[in-house]
Amino acid sequence: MENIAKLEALLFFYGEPVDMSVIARILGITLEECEKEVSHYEQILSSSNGRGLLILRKGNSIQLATKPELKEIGEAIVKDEFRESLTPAALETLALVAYLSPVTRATIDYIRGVNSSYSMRNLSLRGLVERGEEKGASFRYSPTQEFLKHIGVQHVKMLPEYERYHSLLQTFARTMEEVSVSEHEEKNPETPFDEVPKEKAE
Amino acid sequence: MENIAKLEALLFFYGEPVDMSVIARILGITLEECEKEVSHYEQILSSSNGRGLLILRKGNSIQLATKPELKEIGEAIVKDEFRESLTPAALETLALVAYLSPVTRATIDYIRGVNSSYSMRNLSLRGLVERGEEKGASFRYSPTQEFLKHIGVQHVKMLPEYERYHSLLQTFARTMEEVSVSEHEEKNPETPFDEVPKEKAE
Amino acid sequence: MYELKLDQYQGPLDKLLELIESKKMEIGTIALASVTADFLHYLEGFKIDLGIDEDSLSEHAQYDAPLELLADFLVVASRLLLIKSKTLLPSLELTPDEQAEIQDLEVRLKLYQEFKRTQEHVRACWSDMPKMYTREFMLSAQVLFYPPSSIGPNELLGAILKISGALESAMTPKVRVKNQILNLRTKIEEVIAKLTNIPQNLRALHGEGNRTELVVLFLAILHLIKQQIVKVEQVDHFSEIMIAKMDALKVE
Repeated sequence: MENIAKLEALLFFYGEPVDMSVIARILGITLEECEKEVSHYEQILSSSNGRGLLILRKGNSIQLATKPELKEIGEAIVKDEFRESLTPAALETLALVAYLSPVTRATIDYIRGVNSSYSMRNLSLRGLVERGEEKGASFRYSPTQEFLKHIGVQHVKMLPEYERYHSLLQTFARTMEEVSVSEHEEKNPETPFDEVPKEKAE
Repeated sequence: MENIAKLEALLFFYGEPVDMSVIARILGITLEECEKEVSHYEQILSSSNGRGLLILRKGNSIQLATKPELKEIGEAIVKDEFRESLTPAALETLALVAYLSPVTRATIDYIRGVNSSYSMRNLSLRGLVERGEEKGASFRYSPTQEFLKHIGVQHVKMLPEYERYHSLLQTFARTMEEVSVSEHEEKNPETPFDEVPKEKAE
Repeated sequence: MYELKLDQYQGPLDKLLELIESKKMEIGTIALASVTADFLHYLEGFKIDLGIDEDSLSEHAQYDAPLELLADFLVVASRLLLIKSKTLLPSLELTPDEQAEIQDLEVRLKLYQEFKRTQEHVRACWSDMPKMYTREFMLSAQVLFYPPSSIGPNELLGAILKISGALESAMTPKVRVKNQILNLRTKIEEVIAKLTNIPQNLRALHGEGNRTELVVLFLAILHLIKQQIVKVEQVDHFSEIMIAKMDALKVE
């Protein structure tokens, strides 16, 4: 059996997102070989109209999912159980988490100008955002695979104008420092700029 | 998208054996066309060393499964997943199930503030918790006898400071039920299709 | 239920942006000054809109979150008030802190305006039903007994203690709202004190209408503070909520 068959079996069996290093270990290959194998598999899946699956990516984890073009197949099976509608506050918070992840609640609060604890908790309960690593005393939030499944993209980076918005906050943070508002803001727990999200965390 | 892609997506997601007539209905084709499509797919899967899956037939039902030659992949991942001690998220979930049992996943989610479906499924597969009676649309979970025996406790009531924390957490859970989070929590999360994401990253 | 209700409301920046955009103005001091009255007018409607009624304040769920939201609005309102005062009274001296606050509001509003586009993007992609479906975790695995290596009753209790601790701290009374309201009151007192200390400058006002407007703004805020904001204290989650009106303002 080829490695690609093993990869397929593994992803199918596991179901949940699985870390690339775990895949490499189980298949007995190096991380580089693994990444190559995954890219190859991804390529096969996406290039063929005869395949119904694709690879969802989040950070170093991957997961198999059905293609968004086939959403009516899933809908025919699940009916309304997975329905998730968004209120304006939930949408606002979720959009910021998606574009800025990993991001602290303080940053979200700062941009929205309101306390987002309820919205964040609600999204977290619904499995649309999740808490990741701790940054100092606060957690950093990211969108989940469930979010990707609802919007039908394989990776948050494929959201429209992702790069622009992802880097926008840092530009603003620098501007803020230049106008030296930071001194004033330091007393204020709302200020998020000591913890601007970094690309490398993705 | 070709019918074969739809078939693949359906079988992948459905999980359980599914009757040929159901497949035909969802794909919007006749039973004969469906049988032809399935045979074709079956042929593709079994003839290639690059595919890790096969079709299992039982009467008129079919199911997608990993190839028997790749059995060790499944075993390796099970070992990998369960060899480790519990993640903080899983331990938290297990402790809440123990101190609140029998308890619904919605209550656990609410207390933890995150979606616990992945942790709960993990604990179930490890034989540490089990589903009991239904409460409304959702199941109630308890620790397994085997687990209690393993930690040397005959009954949950013999857990340290059981009374105190059992009532404290119950009071909290009840307060929240009154505030009534959202109708979202009431939907049945326990179908075979349940795969609301997890707080794995924690 | 209040939580669901809260979700339907616009935040202060969102409201402010809407007001400015409805006047087709660019974000800046002039625009902010020109929408101050509208913003405060919107704020005045809060009590009715959110159903905060002193008779129902004993119902925890009825007022808690809206009060939080109101506090966020008041922060913005206090800054607008500064901007408006400065526009009407150019000779009014602002402290460096106050200058910074005004600048901060502008910058944040611009930031908010930028990021509002992300909502449109996500809304455009979003579908209530998922577009993709995945398999359940280890759907075909057999349930066996795999106990974790080291676990006992004490580990379970340890986890429970951690959760209980987190719950307790999540329920400690929120002093933030109270502080913000007190800060705002101080700010208004300061501005009014400045006005009365420099009576000669009042004549420098551009016109009667403007002066009236300024007075109306202060009155609106004072009214809001006296009539609608109450001091809220709660010792812990399950105790009774103590409510007391704030002391009458010394100014006026």
